[in-house]
Amino acid sequence: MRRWFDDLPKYADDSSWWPNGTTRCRPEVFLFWLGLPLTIMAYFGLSAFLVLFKGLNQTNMNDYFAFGVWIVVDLAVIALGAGAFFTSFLNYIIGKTELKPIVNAAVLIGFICYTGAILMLGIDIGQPIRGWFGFWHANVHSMLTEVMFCITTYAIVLCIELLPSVLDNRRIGKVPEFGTFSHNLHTIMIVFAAAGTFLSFFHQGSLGGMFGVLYARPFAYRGHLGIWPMTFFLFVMSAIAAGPSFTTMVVMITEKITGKRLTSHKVKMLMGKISGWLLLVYMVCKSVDTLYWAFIYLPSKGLSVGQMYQAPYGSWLVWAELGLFGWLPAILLLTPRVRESYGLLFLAMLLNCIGVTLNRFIFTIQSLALPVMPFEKFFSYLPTWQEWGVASLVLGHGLLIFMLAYRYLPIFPQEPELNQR
Amino acid sequence: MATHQQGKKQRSRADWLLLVVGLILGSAFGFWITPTILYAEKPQPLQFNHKLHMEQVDNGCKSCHKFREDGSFSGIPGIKSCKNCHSGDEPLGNTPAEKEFMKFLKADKPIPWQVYARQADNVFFSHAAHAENAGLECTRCHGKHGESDKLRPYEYNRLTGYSRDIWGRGPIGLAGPPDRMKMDDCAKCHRDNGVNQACFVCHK
Amino acid sequence: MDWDRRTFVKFAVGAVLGVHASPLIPKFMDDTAIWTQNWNWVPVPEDGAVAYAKTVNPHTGTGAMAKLIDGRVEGLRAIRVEGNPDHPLSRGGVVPADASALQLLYNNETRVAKPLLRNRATGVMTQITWPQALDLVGGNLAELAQKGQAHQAAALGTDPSSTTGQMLMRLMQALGSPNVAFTPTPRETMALAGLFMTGQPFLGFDLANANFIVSFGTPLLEGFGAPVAVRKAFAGWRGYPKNQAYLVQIEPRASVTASQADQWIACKPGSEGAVALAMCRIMIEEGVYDRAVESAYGWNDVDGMMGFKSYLMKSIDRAKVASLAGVSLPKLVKMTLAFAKADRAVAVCGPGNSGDPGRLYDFMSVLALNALKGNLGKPGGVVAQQPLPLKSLGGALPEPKQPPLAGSDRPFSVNNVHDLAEAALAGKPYGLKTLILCGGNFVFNGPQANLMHDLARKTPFVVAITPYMDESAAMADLVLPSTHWLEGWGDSTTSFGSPVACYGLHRPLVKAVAEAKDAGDTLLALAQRLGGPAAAALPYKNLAEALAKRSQAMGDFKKLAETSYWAQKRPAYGQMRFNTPSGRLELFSRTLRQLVSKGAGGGQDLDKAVRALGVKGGAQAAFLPHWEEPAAYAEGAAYPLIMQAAPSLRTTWGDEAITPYMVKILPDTVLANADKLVVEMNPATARDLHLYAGDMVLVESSAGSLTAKLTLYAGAAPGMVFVPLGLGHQAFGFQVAKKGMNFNRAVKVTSDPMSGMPIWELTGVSVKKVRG
Amino acid sequence: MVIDVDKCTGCGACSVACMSENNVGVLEDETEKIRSITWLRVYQIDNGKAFPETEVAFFPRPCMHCQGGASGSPGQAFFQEDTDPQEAHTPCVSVCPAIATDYDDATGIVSQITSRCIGCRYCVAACPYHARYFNWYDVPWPQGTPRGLSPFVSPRMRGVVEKCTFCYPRLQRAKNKAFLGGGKVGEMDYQTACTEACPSGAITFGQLQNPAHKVHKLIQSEFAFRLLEKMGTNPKVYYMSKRKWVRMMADNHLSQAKATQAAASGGHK
Repeated sequence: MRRWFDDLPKYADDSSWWPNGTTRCRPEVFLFWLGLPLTIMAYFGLSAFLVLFKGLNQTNMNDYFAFGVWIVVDLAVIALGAGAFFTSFLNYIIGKTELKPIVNAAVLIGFICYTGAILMLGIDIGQPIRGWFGFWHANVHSMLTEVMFCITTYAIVLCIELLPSVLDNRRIGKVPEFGTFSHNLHTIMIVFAAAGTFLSFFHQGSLGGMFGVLYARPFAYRGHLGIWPMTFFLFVMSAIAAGPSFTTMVVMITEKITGKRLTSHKVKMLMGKISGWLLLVYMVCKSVDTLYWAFIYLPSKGLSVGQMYQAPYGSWLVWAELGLFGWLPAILLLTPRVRESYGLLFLAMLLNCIGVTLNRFIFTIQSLALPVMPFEKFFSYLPTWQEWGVASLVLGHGLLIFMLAYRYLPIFPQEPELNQR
Repeated sequence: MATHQQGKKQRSRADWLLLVVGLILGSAFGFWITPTILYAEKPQPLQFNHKLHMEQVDNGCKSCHKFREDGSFSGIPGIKSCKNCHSGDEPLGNTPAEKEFMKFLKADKPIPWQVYARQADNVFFSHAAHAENAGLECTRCHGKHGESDKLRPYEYNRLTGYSRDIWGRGPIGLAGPPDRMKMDDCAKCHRDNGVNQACFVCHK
Repeated sequence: MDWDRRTFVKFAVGAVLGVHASPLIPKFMDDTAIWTQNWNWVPVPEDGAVAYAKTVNPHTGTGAMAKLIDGRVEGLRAIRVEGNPDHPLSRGGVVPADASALQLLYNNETRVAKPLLRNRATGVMTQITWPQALDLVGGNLAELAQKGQAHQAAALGTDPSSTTGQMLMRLMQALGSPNVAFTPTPRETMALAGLFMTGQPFLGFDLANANFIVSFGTPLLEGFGAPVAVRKAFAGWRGYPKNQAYLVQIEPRASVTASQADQWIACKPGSEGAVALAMCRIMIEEGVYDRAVESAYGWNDVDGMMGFKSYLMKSIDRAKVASLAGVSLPKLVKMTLAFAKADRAVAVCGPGNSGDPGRLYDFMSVLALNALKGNLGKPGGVVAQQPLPLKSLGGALPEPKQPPLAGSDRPFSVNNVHDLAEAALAGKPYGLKTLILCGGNFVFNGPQANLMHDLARKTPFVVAITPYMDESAAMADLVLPSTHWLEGWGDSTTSFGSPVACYGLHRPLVKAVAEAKDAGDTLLALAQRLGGPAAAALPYKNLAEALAKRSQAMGDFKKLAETSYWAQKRPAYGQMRFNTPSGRLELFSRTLRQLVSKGAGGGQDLDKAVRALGVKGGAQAAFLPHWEEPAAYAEGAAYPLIMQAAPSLRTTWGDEAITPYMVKILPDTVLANADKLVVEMNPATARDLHLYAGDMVLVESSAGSLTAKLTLYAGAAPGMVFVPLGLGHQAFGFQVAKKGMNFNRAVKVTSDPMSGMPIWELTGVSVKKVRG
Repeated sequence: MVIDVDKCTGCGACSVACMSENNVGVLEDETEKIRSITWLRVYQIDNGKAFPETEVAFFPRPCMHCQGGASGSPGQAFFQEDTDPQEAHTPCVSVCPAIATDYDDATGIVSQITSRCIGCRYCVAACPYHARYFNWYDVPWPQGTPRGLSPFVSPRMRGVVEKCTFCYPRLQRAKNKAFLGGGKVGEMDYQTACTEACPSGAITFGQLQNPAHKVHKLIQSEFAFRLLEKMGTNPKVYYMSKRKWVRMMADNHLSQAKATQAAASGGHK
């Protein structure tokens, strides 16, 4: 007698959807692991519901910390997602085709980061249903408007860039129209890569500009080059320095989890080298900027560097950001022997990514923590569980999308070749 | 590929016709839904004959829609204002609307008029600035309301709750006053006449 | 033509284009944009004709102007309370209590709308009608009167000089009860000091015209008399590039007054009077006093008793006083000389920081200092107010047969709620059966709140006449709703310290809540219900009529009501009239001596009698301005610290409750962590006690306690703890209730020597850390 | 606006008058000062000295209605002088993505239109005076209290930013009256609620640039100063005090940097 569940394995057999020449874990194992992102998403869902329904009083943000962990995470993931545009730029426009094996992964990670960031921003504002006023009644002078426009359009560009990978799925690709469409898309991808580069350059910069223009906030304010404050350029630089590292890191983590080789080490080393050089340039600029800020700008406002760093946001932050997570990874990444080692390369990239995250944290939280009026009190801020819940969205939906994409989409063109038995 | 192209050629004319049909239907649907579904009617508590009253008074609209001493505008007059003329216990005329009105008068109860030109709460509109300082006629924004012999039904937007007069009765809604009284119209007139357009000129 | 996918796509594209060609999309976008701006639960206040009506806030004495709006649908309502620029004293200014008065007026959750009867066992309140309510009170009182127990009914009010207060007195007296008592205020202390020394009960300080002001521990800028009037004077003292007047504040804490003063002399708590006397002696020694004072009665020794000068020379050594008060002697001398030299200098006494009525001998000392300065009756000095031209509500009534509960053991007494409560609770000479609380929220305001709480709990029948469901109403058996001052009639008389007499009248400006009645009208209705002598004593239709009768001399009542005030044009400058037995200024008070000697003989007896009245200095000092150590010093080692209030106009001053807006603007050095009262201590004192900022502490006196969070303030005198006033309500809605603790619950009230007035300026306390 | 710190007694009448004028609500817990909406907040400062030298003073702080762009303004930095007028503008206005706030050149007042505001709080971050407040909560209006609300100021909803408007609706009504009477809005016709309420007359309000107005003369005084002048925000609220320590407290000074740093770290054990 056949039992009702005997057929289940047949239905659950999704091997025909797997990318060509690859193997994936059994469906039940996959389903089991899907539980992890789904749990995170449930946590996110509960937090988001509370925040949307009861209001932002569910957070620990306040009139002094107008921005909190959400903006930090937003800025960080957008910086880390910069791998997408910069790798595409190098691959499609500069013609660094060596990077081809990792472009898809970069775009996917970018897509995850950007969609996550947009969703979080939607929850972060006090009037989510009016969020679109930024477009409807846009103020062209605001850096935030620029960010909103660029992020949204770039997210659309990312969707388009990601589309070929989806269409190249073994089953979907069999539909003739989709196949043709995908092919056509590939040929014009350079246009989107260019558009993406342009948009990204501006919003990465504008995110930095957001802080650099706050001229009444001495911690954040920076001098201008043209109409852009220095932070504009620093943010672009730090993002493109960290983006490739993050992309490569995610690939490396995936390799470790799946036990497969997904890209050749050469590609990773190249990514590391690119990261390293960019980071070096960034660190030089950032150091000059910091010195200028600390010894010329601040004193002109009657402030000293010492005042800028007060417990719990002490001066250890500078040393951490510039030294341990700045110069150190730059030097490491530029050392060929480090790049050759899988572990050390990973470590250097990790430091790099932590560095950029720390930078975003400092600009968001510490800029606000510093009281400008001498008689104001100094406050510190700790997020609530609801804030962590919403912030974990990127992790949850990132994992989910990445797991699905890895299982079904040909993200890693080198995979079949590298894993031949 | 070849068959596809062939098929396309064969059917192209009829197909394009359908596109036009779709266009017309879609557009008709849009034009139908915008006023019909979007707006609902509320009855006025009483009928009111502006024309008749205008014949009785000597200062036009301002006889009842007065400026107060502090420069503010009274808007729809309260029942106290009505008593200036309707002072006795007996109706002055013999319309059914007035009989209905006498009930409010006797009970000294405010008449719950639906206000056609009611703006959002955050709007500060200065009648003094427009009617006195700029010398605009009431009709510039309110049209020929003062010449009507009965109150038209009050229509309001189901989504926003505001009177239909704000967005205007024209199908496209681009007419400008007196058909429409949206912020864009205010801004346009201010722009055209070189009047300050800062937010706080008209918002509170 | 086949209806296949491609045709459908074309049709769909056409339809989509068609929809876009219609206004649907932009219209829908636009409407959505508008919809997102509508939050239906946000109130939309109705517009209407604006009108202003002048009135006077009886609780603060501020000349106010209610901004009224007459809406077409919602009718007349008040939307703001502003200052009345025409009012001669407050000239348009307000204090927070005025500006937020509407929050007490319009709050259905805290107002009493209908008479309520409370079941003592269950605490459940039920609505009853006014006739039922009046029957209940009337029946109760009538029964007592019938049984000859009328004296066992007592009534407490806030202001004996108001018309409602007068009515309360007449009603009780007509009923046969001697027990009417009022909130003790510095007006009484000042009246006594004035009577004893000058024969004038209504003395004021001409602050606006003074150019050198020495304030003895009285919070000039945190609540003194009519707070706005004082501030107006203060504003005149300031200027650029130099101040117009020199202000010296003598008190233990770096208060607002102390900080805004040109000089702050930090003294030990309770030593202010001694400093005043030291200044007198310095002036005499330096020869910089007005020689006219030498002709005062008691300048020299009289009848073999010490005169003022001898007393100073014998007991007030400048160095000793300086060290006792903890002030620098050279500074004190320098300041005194400047005071003596200034052309319009005045020394000011008044309520203490804790809001108590002040110590009689301190007031007398300050008056003596002013006399030495020679500023009595002069511009910028001490002036006598013209008595308000108010008529009596009726002829004299027979004195009740029973002695009053409080003060019968004193040669003169001011009937005050505290003494009455103490005596009634002790049952000496008898207990109470019925208690009428006419406003005042005594269960909260005390002065010793625990005591008033016990009184309300132990008295079998308690009636509260109040606009609010306050702490007193919550304990009453019967709650009778009265009007808020913006919706009812009432009056107020000259504030403490004012140089001119000023009468305030408030009238109904908006419709009263449901069935609320003016407190006066309730008393009249009660009198009618009782009939007989009560009705005869109060033959008025309503409060307005009584007010009209009383204020007859101030001109047309209707006009007066619209003007809202009557004020003496200018201070009475010129030689002050001394209505004393000697016809002169009396530095040795003959009046006082006569009053005391009435009960006792001379010599030994007198000394004994005086000591029985609490005067430690004995008969030699009792009739002179002199200084005695505050009782709080004698609390012993168990209560090593001294507690004083830190007053602020952001909390309250007087009997009205704190408002939500006032709670909102409290800094976190007053109220913190949602509901924690914050008390202040000097960092050095805290160190000695091993306490840190942020600790929860128990402040305990022999009369009660409170728990609070500790804050360290360098401006607080060592050895003291400073507590904010007016917090810790259990009533008045979620915006006010359960925030902080009531200062009056930790206060220990003592009797002022001689006058017997309750005083609570300083309380001996212990402070220890508790968990919390 | 000119505020005389030497006259201010910190009573809070201005703050309360402001709230009642502008329909500000009261939450159950208002001790959380960093979320408590007080358009005009009265800051207490002290001279930091020990007993008995301690002295306190008050800085009532409305919105400064910064104009920006004056001397000492942003672009003195690094590469070039900032020429973009938008950059040299009110700190909060230029950052708003939805034009919910603007700077009126005619009056110099910085507006805030709450129904346009999307609640991104970028302006809150931009303001060094903490004059901008976000509605973290729905305002609870206990039953009956809306009767006391003013129709001249629209009550706000949750999730938007609000701030002091220099009682702009009062100017609107003053203008109304002037239009009808044919006159002009005089100095005393337009006064803010806080100015009127202040019992010691510490606040003076008028047009800074109008020589006939009192404020014009007051700001010429050597005792007049502004908060954070070095930041280049160019605020329209001036303060006055004869006391040097009060004037020093209004801005950051390198000489004091060490002391405040020590105090701050001391206060955060």
